Amino acid sequence: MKLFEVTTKSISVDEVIARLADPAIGALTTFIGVVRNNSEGREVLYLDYEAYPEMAEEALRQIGDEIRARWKTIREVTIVHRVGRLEIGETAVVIALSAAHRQETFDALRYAIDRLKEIVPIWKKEVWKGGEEWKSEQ
Amino acid sequence: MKLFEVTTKSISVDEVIARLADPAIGALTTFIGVVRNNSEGREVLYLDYEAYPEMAEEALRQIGDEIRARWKTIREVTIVHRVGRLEIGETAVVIALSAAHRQETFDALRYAIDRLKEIVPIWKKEVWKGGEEWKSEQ
Amino acid sequence: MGYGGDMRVKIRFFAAPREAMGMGEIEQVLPAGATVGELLDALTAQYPVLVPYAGFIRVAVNRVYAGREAELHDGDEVAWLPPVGGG
Amino acid sequence: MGYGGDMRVKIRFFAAPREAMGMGEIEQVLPAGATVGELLDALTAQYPVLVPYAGFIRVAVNRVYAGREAELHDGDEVAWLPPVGGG
Repeated sequence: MKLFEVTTKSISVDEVIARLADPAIGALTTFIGVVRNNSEGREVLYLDYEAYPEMAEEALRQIGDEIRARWKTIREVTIVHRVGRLEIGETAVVIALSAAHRQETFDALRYAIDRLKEIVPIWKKEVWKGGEEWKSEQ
Repeated sequence: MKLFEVTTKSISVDEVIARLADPAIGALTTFIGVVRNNSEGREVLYLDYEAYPEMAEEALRQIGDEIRARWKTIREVTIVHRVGRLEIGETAVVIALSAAHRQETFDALRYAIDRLKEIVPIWKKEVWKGGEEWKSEQ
Repeated sequence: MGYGGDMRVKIRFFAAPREAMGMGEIEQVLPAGATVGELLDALTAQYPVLVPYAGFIRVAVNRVYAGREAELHDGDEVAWLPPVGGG
Repeated sequence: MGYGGDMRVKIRFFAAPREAMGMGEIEQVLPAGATVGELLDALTAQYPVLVPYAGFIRVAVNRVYAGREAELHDGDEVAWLPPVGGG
């Protein structure tokens, strides 16, 4: 069971958080990125995600390492990112963090998704009627 | 489908976030409270949650209203809290927030669980070998 | 409706005070116009097991948090709420 | 292993530059000791379709981000990475 995974299959949040099962945890936070029907005023038809999968999984693991180095109360991190064609409403990414107590899980969660958008070699193409574009927050 | 619910049934995160399904959202954050096997150095056997259910659901809805008044980008809030006897590792509460963009969802998520622990009439009894205690963060 | 100038309220108990009381709900007859504070004083006088909890509770009247000065009305549901512990 | 003092590296393309190239992977022969920067210059000279992307990319060598000055070795996998957009 991988904690850091790039997959072409649909993602279940319940399945992802089950990867962190641990009788000593009391709090989990998750970020779930889903496909939105609009972007900069355009009606999005679907998204196409592409990864450099071997490096992407290593970069996801690096984010987990960074988080656990910075926030000592974070017990475990798992990140699953889907690639391929995703329809409106489908889940593109699930990040989950576990801890005994909740206090640091919120900042760590925000860090995880911000960092994912900085360093993980995954790309997103928005496709709308009559056009398409590769998008980045960078 | 209730957005603010006290239930005796086990909670699925996938089912809860499905309550927020909306083609205009791009980000969901969730807080998941689970039953931990220890508390203040004692080995916990199980927890017993009790609610004033009618008031608790109204208080959960109030938290949702407070969040949407304070963070205008939060589109919807759902909170499902389980009551009754819960075993180690089981989910006691799921809070989920949706938004078009992620920026404000982290602070709002932290607020939701902090506020739940302040105002929602739900009580938790820890049961360990040879004793038990009603617990509060207040 | 009250009778003879009195009114009847329902009081609900939860968690430790519920266990101490051995029941989750009682009815209490009070003089018309009585306040939450007067009800609490009557309850602790009548049920000494409640005394250890009385300093830490909040009260809700008809599911809304209320202060000691709030006036009660016939048929109100009053909840005796120890410190909450959800999540 | 290189031959005649040359070395062979694999270059992988993704997203827009992959589409512009019409392929996700090429091999390139370079003089032994060539750097990432020299590879990039050779690629943009050889494939003008890459020029519009060259100012915005990062490069990974064997799956680790690397600078223009990094020295390449025979058999390295070099990735031409446009701005990422996961999440």
